[in-house]
Amino acid sequence: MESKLLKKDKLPSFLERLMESSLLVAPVREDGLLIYRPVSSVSEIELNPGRSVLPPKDWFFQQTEAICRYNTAGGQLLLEELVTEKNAVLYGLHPCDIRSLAVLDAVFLAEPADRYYAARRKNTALIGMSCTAGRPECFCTAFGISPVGGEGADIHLTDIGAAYLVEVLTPKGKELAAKYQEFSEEKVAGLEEVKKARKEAIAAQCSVGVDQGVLPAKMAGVFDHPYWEELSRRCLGCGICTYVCPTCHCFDITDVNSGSEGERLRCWDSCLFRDYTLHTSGHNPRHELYQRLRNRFFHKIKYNYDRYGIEGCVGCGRCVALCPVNIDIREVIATVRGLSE
Amino acid sequence: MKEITEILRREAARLLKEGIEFFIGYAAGSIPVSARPFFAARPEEVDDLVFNTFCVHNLVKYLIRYPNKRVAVVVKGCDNGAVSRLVQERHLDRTKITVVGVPCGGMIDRNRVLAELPPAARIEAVEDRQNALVIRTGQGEHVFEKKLYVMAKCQVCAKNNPASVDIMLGKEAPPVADPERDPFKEVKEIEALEAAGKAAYWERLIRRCLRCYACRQVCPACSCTECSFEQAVPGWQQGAMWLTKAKTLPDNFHYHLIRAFHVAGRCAGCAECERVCPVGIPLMLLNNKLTKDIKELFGEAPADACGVLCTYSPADPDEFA
Amino acid sequence: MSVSKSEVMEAKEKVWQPKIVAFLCNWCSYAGADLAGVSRLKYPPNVRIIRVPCSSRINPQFILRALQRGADGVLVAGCHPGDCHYVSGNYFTRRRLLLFKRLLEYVGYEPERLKVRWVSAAEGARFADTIKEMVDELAYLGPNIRMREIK
Amino acid sequence: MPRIGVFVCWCGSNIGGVLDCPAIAQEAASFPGVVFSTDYKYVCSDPGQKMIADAVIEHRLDRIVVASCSPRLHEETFRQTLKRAGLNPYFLEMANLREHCSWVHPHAQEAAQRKAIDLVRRAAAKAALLEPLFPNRIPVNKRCLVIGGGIAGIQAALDVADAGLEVVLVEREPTIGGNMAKLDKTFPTLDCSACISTPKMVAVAKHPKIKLYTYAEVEEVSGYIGNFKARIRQKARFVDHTKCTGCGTCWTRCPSSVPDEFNEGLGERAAIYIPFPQAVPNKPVIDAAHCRQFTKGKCGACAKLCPVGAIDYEQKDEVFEIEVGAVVVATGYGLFPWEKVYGEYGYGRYPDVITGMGFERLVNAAGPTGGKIQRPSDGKEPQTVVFIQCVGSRDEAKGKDYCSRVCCMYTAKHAHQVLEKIPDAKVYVFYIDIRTFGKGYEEFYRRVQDEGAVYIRGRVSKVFQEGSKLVVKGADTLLGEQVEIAADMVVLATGVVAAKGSHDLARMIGIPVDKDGFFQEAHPKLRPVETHTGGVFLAGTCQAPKDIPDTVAQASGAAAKVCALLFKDDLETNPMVSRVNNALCAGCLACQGVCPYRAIQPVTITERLPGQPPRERVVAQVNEGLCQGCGACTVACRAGAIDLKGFTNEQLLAEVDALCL
Repeated sequence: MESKLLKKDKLPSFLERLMESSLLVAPVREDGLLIYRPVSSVSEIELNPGRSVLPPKDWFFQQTEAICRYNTAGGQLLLEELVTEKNAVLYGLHPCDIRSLAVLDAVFLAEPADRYYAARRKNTALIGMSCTAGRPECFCTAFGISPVGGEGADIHLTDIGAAYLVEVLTPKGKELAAKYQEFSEEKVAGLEEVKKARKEAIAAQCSVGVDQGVLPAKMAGVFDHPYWEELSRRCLGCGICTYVCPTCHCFDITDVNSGSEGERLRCWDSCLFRDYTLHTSGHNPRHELYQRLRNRFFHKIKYNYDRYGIEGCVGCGRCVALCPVNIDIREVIATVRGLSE
Repeated sequence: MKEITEILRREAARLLKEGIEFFIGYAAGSIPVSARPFFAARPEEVDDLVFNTFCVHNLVKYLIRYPNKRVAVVVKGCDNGAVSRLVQERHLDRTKITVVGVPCGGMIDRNRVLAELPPAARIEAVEDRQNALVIRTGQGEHVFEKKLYVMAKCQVCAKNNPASVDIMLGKEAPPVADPERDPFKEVKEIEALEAAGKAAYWERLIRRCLRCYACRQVCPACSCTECSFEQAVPGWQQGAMWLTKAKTLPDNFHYHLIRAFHVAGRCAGCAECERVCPVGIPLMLLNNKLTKDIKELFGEAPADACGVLCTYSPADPDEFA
Repeated sequence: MSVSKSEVMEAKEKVWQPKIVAFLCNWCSYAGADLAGVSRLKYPPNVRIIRVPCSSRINPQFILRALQRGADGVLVAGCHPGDCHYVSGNYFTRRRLLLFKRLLEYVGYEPERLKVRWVSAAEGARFADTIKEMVDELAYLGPNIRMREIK
Repeated sequence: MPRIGVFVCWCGSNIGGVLDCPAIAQEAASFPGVVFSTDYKYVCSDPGQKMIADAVIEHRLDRIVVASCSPRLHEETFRQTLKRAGLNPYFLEMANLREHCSWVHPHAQEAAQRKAIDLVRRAAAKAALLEPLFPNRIPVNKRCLVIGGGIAGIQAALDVADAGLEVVLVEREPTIGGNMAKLDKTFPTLDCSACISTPKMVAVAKHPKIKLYTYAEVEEVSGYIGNFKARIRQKARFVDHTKCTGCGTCWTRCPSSVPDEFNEGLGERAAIYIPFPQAVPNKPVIDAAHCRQFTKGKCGACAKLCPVGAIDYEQKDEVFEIEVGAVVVATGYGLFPWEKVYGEYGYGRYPDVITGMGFERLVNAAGPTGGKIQRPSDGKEPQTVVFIQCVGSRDEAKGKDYCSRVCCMYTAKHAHQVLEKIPDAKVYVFYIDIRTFGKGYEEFYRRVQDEGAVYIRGRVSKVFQEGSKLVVKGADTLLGEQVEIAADMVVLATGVVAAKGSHDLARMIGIPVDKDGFFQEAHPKLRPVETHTGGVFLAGTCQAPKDIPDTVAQASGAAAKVCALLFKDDLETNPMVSRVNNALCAGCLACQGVCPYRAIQPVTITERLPGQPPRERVVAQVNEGLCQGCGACTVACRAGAIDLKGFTNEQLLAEVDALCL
């Protein structure tokens, strides 16, 4: 691994240069909301971002994505697939969000790979950013994530005061580093200690731990526990937790017609919605809200782990912060542990 | 506030002993400066009940889930209108519900308070004083004068003591609203814009909508068994596909305009839609616009069971002649 | 967004002409539009009529849908208040659309985009005049681009 | 997937002369679902209809689009065609290429062609979503309600009753007879109006199939064709008609006197009265507003004098409900209230300016002067009489631009009567145009001129009193000079207007009125006695001004329509009514609030969802007999649970989408 330094005042010009050859997707604050979106000028970017409202997954797995166009005029079917080939750089990903891409990769890149996701993933370079402080809802360490770790990013930045520590982690990162080496300097000693101290400070704030590999197994035993019904009483059945979740990846397919032509759209769906598993017959295996809410937590903690060997939660805390009725996955984890003991 | 909490617990325990199914109130939240809805089902659970200045939630919507059960619910003044509306629209049997009113001194706008704390400050304690909220962080004590940090709806609230409830807890609270403040000030500001300015304002906001439907789910006026925007399969349910799941500007607009129109004259002003929106769309600006126009066009909303759009007067203004 | 556009469509785009979708009640306004035809009154060919039994059948969502999918203007026409074939339908229409029109204007539609008119079965000329008036107004405003996905 | 056939009609050159019909048919072939399309000269002709039926078989079509004229004209024709071809008749959708395109856009053929294609695309998009609809059958109540007892109502009632059906005739005045009973003679035959109308009045009273309610009003009509309910208020007469013999003692001895409305205020009557000697029923009522017993609380003269004790001051209004299958509205006309707007004629300040109807009473033997023509001011016989026509007719400045149709002729008759009764009298008639379209009318007009009436073409600009004379100033537009006549009496030919209260009645029954307040017929040419509300028919001047023969003809026409309806045992209902999707209905009943027909009621259902225990809940239910298919409920329903068959949300959205491409 290659490490360098990037002086803070050089970051904007570095990003500017990146924009010359790639689309730059970066955190931007709109009306106080931090979101990731393509930018046209560095001045729009929040260089040292906190946690965004929406996770960066929207760049790879868009909330609404046209996947093909069709035309049936004259009795013939014309199809045009819509795969993005554009090069992009995604700047300012925190470690939890970087990890979330590994979770999504497990779903979308397993054969047969999803080509829309795969194309964007392949064409996008990731620039990570260590956290400088924890938030009250953060608990990434529960999943073994280091708040200063860059694993999964191509280049990872850590704020060390006047400069960023730059870790070049992948061949794609190396390419970038080489291309823009005029911005970097040689690293000074002692930075690993700064990182370690930062990690410990943030970890101390994270109140929840998950015994990796153990909790998923425990959950099997509490599927029928009345706890889920009790928990669901205050649940509104909205889609906030799933839409702000960096790893939720359910979608629905819709065709939007306009005469004999149209588009096929892939749209996010939420397992909390009542029509999520509704069958054509009218039967719904998860008719009750508690069944849907339970499914979400089982998916996050158990099903995803069972299937892919990685939890479906990265401890980013977005759902905890944004749930209008304060359904807190950390409490759910703690309760499940208590129930099964 | 402590006093109210004590009376609340006492009453809840009494009602639960009398055999009600649930006492729906509030408990402390797991994140700073918050509360959460809480369903007490047994007398021993009442000790978790609280009432404080963070109890923003309108709990009335939950009643729809229990149409045939005996349930008690805590309401603030702004939540209360939803009860009679749901009774009028036959979703609730008023005789089965016990409405427990609490005097409200205004609810704290959590986001505004948190935004003013120093970044990365760890909240150690929150103290709710009479007129102020005191938050202690690692970096010292922060005092927030409540009057300045109550939610926007509280600043124009004219009914902070719920009327015609079954049980009223505690003493009447003094008025919260700032009498100088025009409830339709923001609406009028938008009305004063040119068409292009209005469009730019709304397009920016509405484009952001995630269609998570939290505003609909929390709204007590959104009382349909199944929302028309969920009927995604044309033909099969004999329904029409009004909207796709696609998060597109036209569909987002369709959703918000029609939702606002569906609750026109039925919105009780609890502003829960606006509070729960994860992307900060000021939805009350739509609801208030309709409320304002209804007042101007048709006078005060009639007590008609199905609201202002289910009735008419031959003397209504006629701009279409 | 089409893969291959018909020539008609292309020709249409060259010279923009306002497109009006009109919802007319069967008993008065549709009959009024018929009368305009029977009387051979000329009016611009920019309007496309959808027949409904009563103006109270017109869901505001139809209007919004038309405005979002391609109409530059929408006309709603029904019997004069008090003359509804179904007794009171147009009174409800009036209430609904007074409110809905204001809502549309509030979010940025120009007032001319939605017109509501009472046109009786005897008012063929009024129907023709309404269309002329709308076409003039919409031509002045230009294409409707509000609340549409611009690709 | 439906198989749609599109048939584009040329309508000769009506459509084909402006639009390229083969090109439309060709374009239509590419629309989703269209498997066959063609064009034809006249699709509504027999060979045209046969072509559709053949194509249905040959191409296995199951939805038909006919692009031709207005569906208001030929929808029923083509539905029958479909039926004959073995398809559900509601699998039809029409595109209106004639009234809405070729006839109105001949100046813009290219754009009209594009529009026509759009209209067909719309129709095809709707056709693809059409569902089969099936009418129900409802029973027919074989009784008819006639509202209004003038000559129109009388004629309609007698014709229907003579056909063997029961009739209920309701008249708001104390007697039937209407305006015709007030007329002295009828033009142009000069036969006595009472002589020809009173036998019919008596026939009504005596007819075993007619139930007559006078001094009664219809307060509410609900229900629908074949099954109406009417609420009738019998106003208190304060005279028990079962006891009263009509001897007349009471009204001759009553101490009150009141201006007599029957005599247009030119005479007086008592507070207990019959309007005129041949009134039917020939029994009095008490006008409580002017009776001393009611206004002062004491008198009781009539009660003391009545030999049979029929006076009952305690009598109350009675309200009752009747059920009928058809309604004939024959509520007649009123006269233009000239006093309010004609300042030039003195706003009614001059007693010797009277109306034509006033003149009728003045010249009538049973009138206030016993048939002598005397001026109201001093009772002198007028030597110079000026008639002014078109007072409140054909006068846009006074808000009435239509012709009242009867004034030219009744003025000619009046002129004749003056000249006949007053030797050497001078008669002047100011007119705009003379309209004498009826049988024998023109001859009568000539005769009156020959008798000496002077016709002056022009409007009168002013009438004013000078001594005992009325000075009439006007223009003779034929000679182009000013005219001034010193008259003893001026008679205004006031126009015919809608009867008092007709607007309220229209709303109550649910029929439209035209711009002048007359009831709107269903079609000005082909359905002149029907209204847009099934089972409600029009007779006489409530529909438009007309003379007696036309009134009687229309009344008989309405009666024939009633018979045609009531001789059926049951009726097919319109299947385009609302339906409720119980799964979506939340039972809020917002729909009930907007339904004008009270067709929606709550009903408790047991809901069985897959895998769920059964649950009872309330949903809305539509009574298909009452529902008229307006669709107001579908918009009130936020969930979209209530939809209108034939105009469903899905179909309408498809139409919008098709037009917005």
